[in-house]
Amino acid sequence: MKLRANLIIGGALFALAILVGLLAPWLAHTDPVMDANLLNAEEPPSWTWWFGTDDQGRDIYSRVVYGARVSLTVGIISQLINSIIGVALGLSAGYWGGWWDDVVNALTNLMLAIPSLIFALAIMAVLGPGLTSLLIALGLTNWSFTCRIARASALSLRSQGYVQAATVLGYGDLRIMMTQLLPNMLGPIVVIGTLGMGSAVLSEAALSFLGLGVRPPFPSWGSMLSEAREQITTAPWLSVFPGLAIFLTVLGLNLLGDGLRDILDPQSRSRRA
Amino acid sequence: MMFRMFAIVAGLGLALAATAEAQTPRKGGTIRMTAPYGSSFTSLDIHTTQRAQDEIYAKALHRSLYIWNSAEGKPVLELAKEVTVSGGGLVHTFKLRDDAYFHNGRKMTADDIIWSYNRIMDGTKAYPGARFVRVIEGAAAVEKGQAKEISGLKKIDDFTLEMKLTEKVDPGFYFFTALTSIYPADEGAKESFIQKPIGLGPFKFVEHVPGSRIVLERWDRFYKPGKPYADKIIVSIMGEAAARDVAFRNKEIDTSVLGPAQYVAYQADADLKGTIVEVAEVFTRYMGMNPAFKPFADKRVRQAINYAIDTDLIISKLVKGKAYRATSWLPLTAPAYDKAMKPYAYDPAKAKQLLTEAGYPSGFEFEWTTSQNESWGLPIVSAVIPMLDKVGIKAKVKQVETAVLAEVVRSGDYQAFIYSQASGPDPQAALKCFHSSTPQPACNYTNFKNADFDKLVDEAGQADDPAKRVQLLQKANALLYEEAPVWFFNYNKAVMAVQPWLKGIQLNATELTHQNVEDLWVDETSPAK
Amino acid sequence: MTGAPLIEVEDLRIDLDDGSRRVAAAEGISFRISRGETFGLVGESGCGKSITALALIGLLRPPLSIGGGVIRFEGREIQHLSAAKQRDLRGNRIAMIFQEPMTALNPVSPVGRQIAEMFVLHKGKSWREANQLAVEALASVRVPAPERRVNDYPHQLSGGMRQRVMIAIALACGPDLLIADEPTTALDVTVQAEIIELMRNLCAERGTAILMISHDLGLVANVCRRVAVMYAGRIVEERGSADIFRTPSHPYTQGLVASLPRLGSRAALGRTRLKEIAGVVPAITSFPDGCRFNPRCAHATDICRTVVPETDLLEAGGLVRCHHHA
Amino acid sequence: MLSFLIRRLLQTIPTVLAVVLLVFVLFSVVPGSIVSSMSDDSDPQVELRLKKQRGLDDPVYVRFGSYVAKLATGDFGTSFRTREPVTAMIAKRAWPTLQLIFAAMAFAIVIGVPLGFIAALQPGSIVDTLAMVVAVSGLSIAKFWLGLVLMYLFALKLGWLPSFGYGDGGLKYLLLPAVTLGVSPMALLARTTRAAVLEIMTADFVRTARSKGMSETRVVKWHVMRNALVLILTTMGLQFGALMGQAVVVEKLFSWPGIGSLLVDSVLQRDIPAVQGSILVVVLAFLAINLLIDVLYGVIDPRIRYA
Repeated sequence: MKLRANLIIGGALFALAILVGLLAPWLAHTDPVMDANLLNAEEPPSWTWWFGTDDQGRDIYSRVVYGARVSLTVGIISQLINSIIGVALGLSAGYWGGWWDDVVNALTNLMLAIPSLIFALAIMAVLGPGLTSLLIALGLTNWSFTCRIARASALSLRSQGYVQAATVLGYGDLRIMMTQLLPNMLGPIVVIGTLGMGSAVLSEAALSFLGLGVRPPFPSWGSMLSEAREQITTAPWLSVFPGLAIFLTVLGLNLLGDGLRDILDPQSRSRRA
Repeated sequence: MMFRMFAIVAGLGLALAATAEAQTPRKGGTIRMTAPYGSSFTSLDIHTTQRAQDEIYAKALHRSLYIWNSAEGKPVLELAKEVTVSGGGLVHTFKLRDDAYFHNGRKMTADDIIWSYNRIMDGTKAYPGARFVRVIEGAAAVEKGQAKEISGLKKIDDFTLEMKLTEKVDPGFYFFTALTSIYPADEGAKESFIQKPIGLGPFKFVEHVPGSRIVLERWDRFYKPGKPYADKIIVSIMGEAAARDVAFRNKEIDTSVLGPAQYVAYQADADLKGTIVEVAEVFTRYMGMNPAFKPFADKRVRQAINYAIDTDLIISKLVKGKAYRATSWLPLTAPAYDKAMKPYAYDPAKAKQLLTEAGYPSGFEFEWTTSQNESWGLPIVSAVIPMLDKVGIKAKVKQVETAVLAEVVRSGDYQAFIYSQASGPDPQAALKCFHSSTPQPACNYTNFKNADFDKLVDEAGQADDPAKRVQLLQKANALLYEEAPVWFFNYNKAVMAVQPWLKGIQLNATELTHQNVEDLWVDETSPAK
Repeated sequence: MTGAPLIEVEDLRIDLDDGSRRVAAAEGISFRISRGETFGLVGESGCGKSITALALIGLLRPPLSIGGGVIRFEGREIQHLSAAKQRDLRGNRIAMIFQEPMTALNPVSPVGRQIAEMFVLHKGKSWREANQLAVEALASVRVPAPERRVNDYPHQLSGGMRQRVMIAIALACGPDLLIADEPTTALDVTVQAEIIELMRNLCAERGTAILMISHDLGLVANVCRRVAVMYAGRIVEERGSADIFRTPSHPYTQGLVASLPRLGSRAALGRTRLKEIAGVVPAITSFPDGCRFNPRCAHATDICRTVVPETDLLEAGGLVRCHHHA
Repeated sequence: MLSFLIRRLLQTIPTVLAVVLLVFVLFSVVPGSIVSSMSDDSDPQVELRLKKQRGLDDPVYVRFGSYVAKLATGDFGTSFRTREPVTAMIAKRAWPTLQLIFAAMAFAIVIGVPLGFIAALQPGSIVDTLAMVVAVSGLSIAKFWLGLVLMYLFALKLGWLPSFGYGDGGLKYLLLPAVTLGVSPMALLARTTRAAVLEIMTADFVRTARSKGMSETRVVKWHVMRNALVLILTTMGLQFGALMGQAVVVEKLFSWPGIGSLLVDSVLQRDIPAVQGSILVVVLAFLAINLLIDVLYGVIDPRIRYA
């Protein structure tokens, strides 16, 4: 019963974040970038400025609303890249086996050996800050789990009757992988993907803190939080709202991931790290 | 030379200095300073690093031939008692101190200075101090490997040194930073030196926890009688401003450099207001424009940009008043600063008109390279963008790291950039950066070329009369204003918070964190043992 | 059957709570076992025999719980005893052997220690003494080189050895009742007989009663003096084991007996196939009304589909729950 | 056992080599001249000489070869920035980072494992729900933000702990950074422990233990814990990697003199030898810890044999 609460609360939080991102132009009061008016700098929250204003006089509410776009783009796209890489490598490795499997295994071990945040940091250092770099950095560094799961299920599914039947029927490898194997491993992969999105949003914040985040002027929650950290004692609203946005979204994704796991992948509850 | 009071002192700073004067310095105690520029010291070999961060500890550990005197606003002799100039202003003969002891107990002689300068000119090592020592005749030959020793340095006796320069400059401006610190000739060559450096400064090295702190203790044989006062100095590395803020409020550190946001917060806080110390530093913040980018080749466009930006508003609101409005290149503290000059007014209509005259009635788009720096980087750019937008100019941000920005600026690989550049303490050297003979990578970052300007600067360099020189430099500075190779943004106002028990803080316009620590002392209210 | 029975179960009902409703997974369970007696409980998997055993030893876990009835041990009701009192009985007076000796033993603990725990728990021994006793206990279940074997982990032992360890654990404190739930199902046929023999001998020596639970009527009848047959949560017949073979009374029992290969009767049966009972065991949530065997029963009539049959006393001794029993 | 260790060590060699290659290639394409990070000086002759001296003009494969050859002798090269041997720089940073990571892990274990146990023993109860809310929240919070709040609370408002730095290496300096760093592994451990215990509680041998007349506490102590440890250990092993990544953020925030802050500094200042060295050391440490955990598996679970 509790499991369903996970799913509902998590799904609601995530859906809310998505909705806010999609409807940003209608929800926001002002343009998050161009409407800087230094005359209104650092107003505390009020009826006019729901979340207050920042040191450039920009409406924090509007920036948080628009920030959903950037932060969710980072979370969703980078995790999508991870999932695609992980599934493509894991599925093909498990299905074909042989030297390709060895190569994928070596790659996976390599990825597991380098802490992903450090890897992302290195990539960001090379590419320079910015949204594209961030998507690449976070999208290339967190696929090993997906890959392992995909490989394991491909291995076990390969020997199943219906897959062999498909082989006998003369289906191509690609078709078998896409139609027979992929649908059967989607559950755990969606779960990992959901949780991965949450950690990508957090990684974005961490990289922003290290000075390697999204390129302004477009706001991301991570960069807003990072910029506001100096004023935590004097203008706390600067950091409270983006901080809350990150917290609630990632919380939602984590709860959603847990809930999905209970539904889609009940037997692996304890196996995940 | 004509001097002007260097430090533009806030009333509070003066008051603090005044009380310090009135009390008798207490002996003993621990001074806890912070190194705010990054999360480590670069090196214990101060010759290898030019970061302001490293000079903070070097001020305690090392000494150079000259030292910056904040009260007088110029470098003064430190390791020499007197200097005589001859040979048409090129030959300087120093009478050295005979009471300066290295921390291993050995007395300093002229050999140590010669050895140190020769070391700095080792071309295989590319020590950053080479650009200062290069002013001595024969130094460049050593750097290129054509000579073993600098021919322009001559030891007359143990305590007399003759130095022949290549041009007529004041050597004080060249030999006062820690980059030209004097090492003990014998010890400095050893491998162990970098682990346990030895210097001539008022404090000797105790330990360095990389990334954390340097601890130094009083050197009893320091040459200034009765000094230093404190028993110990701890320089903690604290790059994170938020953490520094908490630590300062928590009384864990004695000094903290304040950014704009904290500057405002501290001013608003009755308990902290009294801790603020501020000074105009010799740094000019500006947006450099690349003349190779077509719109910026036109003077009117560059002027239009200066008109289009409400610089005062940015300084008061965004920089929180933690800066002085720039009129032209030379900072307020420069002897050649012309008080009569007025900065560009905020006049979007005029900007629009100039743009139309220049052939850009509907504006244009350019790429603006910036770092994340809060005082002269991204936040400023973000505030300027909407202002430029109002006159039709679209700026696209390209954010890079500070190190990359430095590279970009030197290579000229930009359309526009925002930067902070030293514009002192030597006004002559500062303006020389815009001389057409100065290559872009050296410091002529906007690749400025103007024959009239060259002439003014050259004449100033030849002038023997200080007043005449100032006048010429003022003219050159005014010409820069008119040509507007950059958007003149501001001169930095360095702000430091200093705990009430730490006395003797000097208002150093070259870098506020660089304190002659032998003059600092803590009273008994300090919580540190 | 002299004196008070060792354990007496009366009208026991075991509920299954599936979140929205409670259903009886077993009901109307009554039987008695005397001291030293061997009693068998037989039925297909899912008929409720294992949960009956768990109820006796007090190990029902949610969603299962005792829904009614009485369990008396030495005349004392034990179904409502406090957890601590139940623990005193468990292991000490009532012991249990489980089906799968591989998973029933802790894989990361030496077998000696798992035996020794019994002495520490119930006899107040120190670990040192308990380990000594564990060696003896292993020896008593005929494990060779017990001094060495005590340090072995379960995965280092064969299936038969592991079940010997289970027996050693169960009998460690000399319990009055040993519940053996399918003790040999997971073992090779050759080992099965050895284990059963060992168990029976040891219990006989100690005067320990056995409640033997199995789906294998032949095995149970061979070991036990009396046998109860369960079907879909109810006991349908309870007889002396010789009687049940000779004159099975309930149609289900008849089916079970008929499906057994009988020693000495091969000649008579020739090579005809063993009979099987048609149909499947119903699920707990969809037990049919009336006699639960009625959908599979060849003799079923209308009354069987509506009225739950009472338990009748048979003239030849024994009980049966059937409207049409012979 | 020894042969297992040797075999495992040999197995890590390809991974290490791949990391070396990756890090090397990654930073061969880094923008900005290498020499410029050493000096503001623009004398082209000096620059040329420096490049030559450091072999930066050689073809990439030659540089890679000599880099690997030097690595084999434990020489990570010389820092562009400090001109110190990178090996020495890292050596000085290793102990604080180890302290921080192990303290964070200790915090995670001391809080997370019991929390997971308590939750699992009363599944569905308020305690369970609360514990899991704490755990999910711990996973959802931005670390530097949490660190700031802790710093603000415990150093400034309550004055219990120093807010920054390594000080004299005393425990009180370690607490705040370690807790900040330890929160996510704590949350993960709580969840893993709960799931592991829940699963083990349904195992047959637990029923056997109960049938022996053991109290629930004893069942957990004697039979569940050790089995759960295997699963907990797996989580821990994987968490060390994430911890080292997060340490970068925490060290920077708390001015902690570890490898993480060295790495960030070096990245920001384009000190490529130091970046390469730090990443390699982190990877080596991670591999070593996982090797250690593999050995521990054998200690805890006798079924795992090092054949």
